[in-house]
Amino acid sequence: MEVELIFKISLVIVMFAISLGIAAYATYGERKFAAWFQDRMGPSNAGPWGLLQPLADGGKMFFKEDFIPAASEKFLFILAPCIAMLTALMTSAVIPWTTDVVVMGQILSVQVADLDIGILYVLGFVSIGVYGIMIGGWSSNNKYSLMGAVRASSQMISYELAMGLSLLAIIIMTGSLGLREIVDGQTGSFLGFLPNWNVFKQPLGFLLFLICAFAETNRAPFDLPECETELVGGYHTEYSSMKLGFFLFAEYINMFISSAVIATVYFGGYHFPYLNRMISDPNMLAAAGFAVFFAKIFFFIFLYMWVRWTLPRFRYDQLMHLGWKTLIPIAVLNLLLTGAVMILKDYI
Amino acid sequence: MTEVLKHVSIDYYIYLSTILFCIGVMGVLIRRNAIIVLMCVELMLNSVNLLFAAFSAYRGDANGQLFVFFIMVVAAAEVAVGLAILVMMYRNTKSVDVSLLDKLKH
Amino acid sequence: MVAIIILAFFGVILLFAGIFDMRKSIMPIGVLAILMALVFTLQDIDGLFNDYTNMFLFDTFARAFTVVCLVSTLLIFLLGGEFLKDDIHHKGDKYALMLFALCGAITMLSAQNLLMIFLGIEILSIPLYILAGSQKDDMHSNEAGMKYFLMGAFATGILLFGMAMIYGATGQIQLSAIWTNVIADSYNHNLMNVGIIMLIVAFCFKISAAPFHFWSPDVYDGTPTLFTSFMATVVKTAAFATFFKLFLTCFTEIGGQWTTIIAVIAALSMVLANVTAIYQRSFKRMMAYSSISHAGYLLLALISLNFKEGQSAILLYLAAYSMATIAAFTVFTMIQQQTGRSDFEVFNGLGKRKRLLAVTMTIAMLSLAGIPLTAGFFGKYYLFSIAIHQYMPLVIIAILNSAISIYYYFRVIVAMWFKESEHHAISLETSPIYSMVAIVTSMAIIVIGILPSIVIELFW
Amino acid sequence: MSEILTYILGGISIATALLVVFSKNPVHSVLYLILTFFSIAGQYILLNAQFLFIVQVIVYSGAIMVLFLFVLMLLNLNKDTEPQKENMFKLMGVVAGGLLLVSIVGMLKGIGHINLPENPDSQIGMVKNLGLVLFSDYVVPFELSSILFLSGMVGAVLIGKKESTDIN
Amino acid sequence: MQSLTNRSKIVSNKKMTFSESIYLVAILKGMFITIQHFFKKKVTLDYPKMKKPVVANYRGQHILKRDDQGAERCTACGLCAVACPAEAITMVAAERKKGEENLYREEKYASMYEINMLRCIFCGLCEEACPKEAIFLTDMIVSPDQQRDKFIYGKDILVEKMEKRYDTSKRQKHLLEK
Amino acid sequence: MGIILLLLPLLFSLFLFGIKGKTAKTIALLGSLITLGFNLFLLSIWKQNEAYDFYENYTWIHDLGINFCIGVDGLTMVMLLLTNILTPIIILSSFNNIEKPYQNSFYALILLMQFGLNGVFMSLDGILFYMFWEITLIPIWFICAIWGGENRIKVTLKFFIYTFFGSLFMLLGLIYLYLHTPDHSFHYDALYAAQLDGPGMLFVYGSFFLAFAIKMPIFPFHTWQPDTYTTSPTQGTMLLSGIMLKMGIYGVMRWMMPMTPEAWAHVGHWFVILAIIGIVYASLIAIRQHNIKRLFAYSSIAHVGMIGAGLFTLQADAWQGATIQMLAHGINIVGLFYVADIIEKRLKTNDLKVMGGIAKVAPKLAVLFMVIMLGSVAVPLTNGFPGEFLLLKGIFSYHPIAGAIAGTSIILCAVYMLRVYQLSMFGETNDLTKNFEDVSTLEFTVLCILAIMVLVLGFYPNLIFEISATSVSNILMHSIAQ
Repeated sequence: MEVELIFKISLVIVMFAISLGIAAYATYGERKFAAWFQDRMGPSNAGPWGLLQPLADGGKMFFKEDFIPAASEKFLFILAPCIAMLTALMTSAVIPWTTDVVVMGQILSVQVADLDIGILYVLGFVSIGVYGIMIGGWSSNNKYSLMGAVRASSQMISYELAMGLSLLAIIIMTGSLGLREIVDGQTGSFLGFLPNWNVFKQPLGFLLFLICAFAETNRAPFDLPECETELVGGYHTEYSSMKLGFFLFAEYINMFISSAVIATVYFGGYHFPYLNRMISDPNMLAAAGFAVFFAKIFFFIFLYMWVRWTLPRFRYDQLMHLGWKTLIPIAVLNLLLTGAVMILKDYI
Repeated sequence: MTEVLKHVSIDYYIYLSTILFCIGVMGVLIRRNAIIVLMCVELMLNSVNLLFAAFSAYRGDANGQLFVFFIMVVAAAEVAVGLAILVMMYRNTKSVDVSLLDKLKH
Repeated sequence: MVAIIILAFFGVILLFAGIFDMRKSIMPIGVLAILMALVFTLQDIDGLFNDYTNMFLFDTFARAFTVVCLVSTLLIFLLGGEFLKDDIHHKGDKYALMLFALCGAITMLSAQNLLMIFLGIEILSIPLYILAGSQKDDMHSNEAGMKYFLMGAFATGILLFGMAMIYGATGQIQLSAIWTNVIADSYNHNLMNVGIIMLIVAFCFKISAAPFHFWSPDVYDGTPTLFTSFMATVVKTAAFATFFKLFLTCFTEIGGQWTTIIAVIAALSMVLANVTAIYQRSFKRMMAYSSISHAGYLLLALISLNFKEGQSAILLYLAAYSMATIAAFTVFTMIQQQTGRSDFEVFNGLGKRKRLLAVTMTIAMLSLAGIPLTAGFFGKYYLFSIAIHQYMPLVIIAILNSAISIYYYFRVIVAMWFKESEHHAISLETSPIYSMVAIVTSMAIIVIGILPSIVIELFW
Repeated sequence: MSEILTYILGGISIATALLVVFSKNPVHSVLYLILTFFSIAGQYILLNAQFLFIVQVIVYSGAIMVLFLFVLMLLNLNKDTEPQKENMFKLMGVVAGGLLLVSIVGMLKGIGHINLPENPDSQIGMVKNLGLVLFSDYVVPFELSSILFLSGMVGAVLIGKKESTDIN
Repeated sequence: MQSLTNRSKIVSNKKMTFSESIYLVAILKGMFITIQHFFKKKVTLDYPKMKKPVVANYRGQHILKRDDQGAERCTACGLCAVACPAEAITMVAAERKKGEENLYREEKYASMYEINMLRCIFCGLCEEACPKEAIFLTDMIVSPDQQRDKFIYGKDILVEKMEKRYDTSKRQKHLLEK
Repeated sequence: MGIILLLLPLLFSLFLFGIKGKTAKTIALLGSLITLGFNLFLLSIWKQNEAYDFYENYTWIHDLGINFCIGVDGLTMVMLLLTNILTPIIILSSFNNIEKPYQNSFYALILLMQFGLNGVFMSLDGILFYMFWEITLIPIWFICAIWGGENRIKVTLKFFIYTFFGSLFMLLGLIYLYLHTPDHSFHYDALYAAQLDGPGMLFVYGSFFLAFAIKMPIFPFHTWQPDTYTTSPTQGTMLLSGIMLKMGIYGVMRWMMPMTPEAWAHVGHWFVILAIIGIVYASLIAIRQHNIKRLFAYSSIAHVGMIGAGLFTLQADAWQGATIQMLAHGINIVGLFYVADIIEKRLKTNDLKVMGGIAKVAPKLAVLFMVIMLGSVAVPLTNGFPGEFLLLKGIFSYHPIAGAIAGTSIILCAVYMLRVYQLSMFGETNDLTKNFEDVSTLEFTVLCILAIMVLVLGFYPNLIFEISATSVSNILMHSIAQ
């Protein structure tokens, strides 16, 4: 019991640290990759290859003047970035990071909480995340911010539906909401030559989920709430200093978590073909799984950036059109197909 | 998790829900902003939900929790419709004041 | 259940018909849907759904009131063809919403537990909130929608609180199980009392009985007339029948505890509504108060604590009331559409200009007033005769009120026959559908008025 | 431990509920209501009703309240535009609500014996359990709620959509 | 309207096929393009640390030459100002006083000589116009600054420092070749 | 057979609703005459000794024990005769009157009324009785409210609500009785057999009384009557006073007294007192009246009060007298109102004070008026006499003081009637009356028929007694508590 508790607490701390670290380096990565996609060099001055850039940025954030507009709702103005950060960090609680490890003779699962409701928890906290943006936008008392907030909320609500529907297909297939079960259902091979990842069984669902994940994290091409060209930064127009930093951090953490969820749900999480046959030691296997998992996560973070620098931003009506008239019907169709296949499988 | 059931009496939940329900009713009565009135109705529904959930947990009977589930389902639909009506009203009157709803009396 | 499936299915079809701009065919499709539902309601094929009887039982009770609702809706649909002919965008939607509301009504009527009752009420109410406010550019309609919605939501809250208390008291949501608990006296009395009172309040909101009636005149007045007639008939029928069923299935044994409350509510509804109705200047408001007073009369059936006789009584009463209300609204809709007014003066001289309409309206008013040889008489007769055992003074109050009600019902008749028309210039055109509905309803009123047993013997 | 938590959550929910009613600024009301909902969600967890907890979070906090906030922001309502009832009416409302409370509590006073089982099944609030019941016994209401949603959707569109003719 | 060039394309509003309308192919194409750029050689330089090599006849910041004795060559004839298409050059002429022979080569010199670097287009016409071979364009880059008036270079910047003479022979050679 | 008597006027009525033009009144007259003929035919084949002849009983609404049950006994036969004789006369009297549009509806309504009245008198089932009772109300209301004088809408609505209110109580009483019947039936016999406890009995008795007292009307319930009689068109007033009020009396005899005989002992006396107060009160007011129609209206209250008083005494003589007086009063009051109508139409006023000397210019009218008036005053050898005499005798044997007070009504009646006659017929002609035209052929015919009936029944009242005596005493037997 003791060991487990300590392990869980340290896991929480480690995961927080990793989340923050990844978020920090994602900002660096974003700039670097942006440069590379645009045939540029990217940050290179701070440290070797500019690797210390996030630290410099952080320092700058800290030391900039902290400005609170006079007509704002002060308390909420401060609360908003905190909510954004908090919800972003809390989402990672149900993600299984790797296989069980053995510490002092005890088998421990590397997952903060294996809740019964599993993936619904993710959905729930993602949907709460919007409050940070909304409150921030509203309390700034700035029309651009308000518009950003309004856009954010409508966008989040709209895309949550399709997201939930596409996840439902997975839930039907797996028969469980627990992320651990979903991951562990993806071992083995599919059709003989492919790894048994959900993405191959649910390509359409994956695509839908991916699009929705972009929208939920307010990433391009769905970054309407904060689009600089139209709204001068949207909900965080009035923010400066570390409060702005929190908003930006939250976005990157969200990106990290959603990549983790995508990897977990569709790409077999910490599984990789033949990995568990090659490594027998559980702790080594866990380490390898961890690495595999993070490799997948990094790929998706990279994908986020890749897409950002490829696709232009949607117009607001296009966004809604896509969400309601395209994604949701397709998601329903996907769900129906999945259900039909599941039923047919029982008969065959 | 179940230690609550052993240490806390069901009466506590009954009274808590009743108080919340009455606060909701009070809100419906004293507020003029239609949105707040609607929110207070939601508060009422939530107190009912809590009551159902508590009874359900104490009895170990799933019916109550499913009832709550359906209440939530209905509440969602109701809010959507209600807010649509509200926005429509706002378009015409530029206000959400319930006490302006007296045109028909004349 | 089959009826619900058919109605829901056709509702969706109507939505598509609306999208693809098949405005001409919307009304026929709706009518077809209801006719099919009627056929399947009268045929007993619900054995298919026997697995779900703990939720849902389409017994004769449900079937009987479903038929009343369906027939009312059918007539309203026929009127709608004319009423909504200028509605380019949403005709299909409105028809579909009425069908969905009808599904809710049937759900309520055939519900076997509290959850289904709740769900039915909501499925019935939500489309109606919208229909009430469906005339978007009209302030009155907006107001009606808003008021109806707020009141409905509030009442839902109270209803649920009551249900929660009942659940707490008995641990059951199944009507039959609650009944068993009540019989065995194995329930918590305090919770039960709160629950019953809350349920009474909530249902009185829904059937608009005094003192929870204050919303209904405004709502009736502001709602587009077609939907007012839907509210006044289908909603009333379903809500009241459910109220009756819930209370007389579960709480008959402890009737002594709540019939007094119901009696007070009934007396209040009758007195307040009838007296207020006299002072109304708008026909629709008058009809609203009339509907409140009829709710008062109907409550007599609950007091009787007699399920078997009570169900026949309210069936007959509601059928009579629905027919008369639809007949009245048919005539009124036609006049209102062409004159744009809703006061009593529009009826002036109608007897000379449009005999058929005037006669229909007269029959409707006579029926609502409860004059013999119209359906309303036997409705009242049944109610009085089952309640007379229990609450004689209440029946006397009811009788006094029937006499008062003559005054305002006859205002319409007086205006039509005895007053000279102010505007001869406006020539009223009667569309054949309106005439048809008028004839059908007045025939129905008279036939039921002469042979009430055909309604009852259809089911029992 | 958890009983204290229960009481704390109860206190929070009552306090925030009162703040919902008495806040002058509608946005604050919404935010307080969100807090109330969260505290109720917390109670669900303590009652081991995990499914309800997450549905509460997703539906109420995540969808319904966002919708409220969204509408408030869309209509740009704040303290200045907030209609206030006269104090007299407010007082009457408070008194009425108080009376309701007193009368209900009075009726409940000394809630007698409630037939509760000794060891209730603590697993009933789990998703799996509820799901099984939902899709066996409750499949009819489940299907019927689709009609509810459909009509709600159609209605919201019907009401909320601006007609093309409205422009003039 | 007839287009002046025939490069303009006719906008086509043709209905998209289904596969086009879901944009998936287009998106993938786009992503392929971007990823190609990702791995391309970067076109930018780490500028202050690394500089791009310039061509031999690169025309950068001007310089006013002195002769080997250190006297300014410019006689303020004004031909450069006349030749300048951007009218970037202004000057004020002055008489050489006694004892200034070591400073100015001829009797007349420019007491003020300014080039507005924001106007200058670095065409090199001043260089060609100069009869005294006093003004040259070098391969120096005009350094950036934050205020506009800092870009009006006076003699203090333009005139060659004797301790740090600038070799213009490469350009001269080139000029001579021409 | 009885059904045919019901259907004849109904069919004619429905037919008349459909047609347009001037033929309507002829058809209406024809219809009523055919009905009368059929009624006389029934009379000829009617078997006196059987309780109910032409008895027909069909189940109507089985669940509720409601039957379609009709039959004719002596009392009913008298009432039918009254109805069916007066209807053609009333129709005939209207030939020159109705000029407003839709004549056909007017006649259709009268025939509908006749249908209802026949039904009331023939029905032997509680609910059937109640239904016909209400059916009569609708046409008369329409007649009065469409063709009436000023203020007609308000007055007639008052009338309607008043009587409807009363009849609802009757319904309540019927339902109450029904619930106590052994075999749950509304049949007349079953209702007779109902066993009631004390309060229930009084309730039934009281509720019936309310309905019938309003209809008749008896003293405190009479307030609707004078206004209605004055405002209604003459034919409406004739129908109301000539036939409709007899419904109340008939109801008391057939439905009220025999149902709960024991209740009489408790409250019957109060009803007698009420009726007698009514007699004196109405007579005194009548003396003070200048409006001729209003005066006749009050006289009607007085006469009906007398009948009521007689009935509530439960004396055999009084009941027999009441039967014949019903017929006589019907004939007389129709005649009186017709005369009032003739005068009003010519003088355009109802005010007695401005009249005078009409006898000089219109002798025929004067004579006929005299005959009818004497009938009303109950001079011997007119139809009023046997009835009044028997009634008074009955009341007197019930209680001498009551008899004495009731007896004053004869004197008072003579006073106001002669006053009317004097003020209108005698004296000098004035500007208003000097051009008074004597009666036209039509009017003469109508008045003649009435006058002849006054005299015939006065000379030979046994014509009626023979028909009614047995059944009236049968009913009375039921009405007296064992």
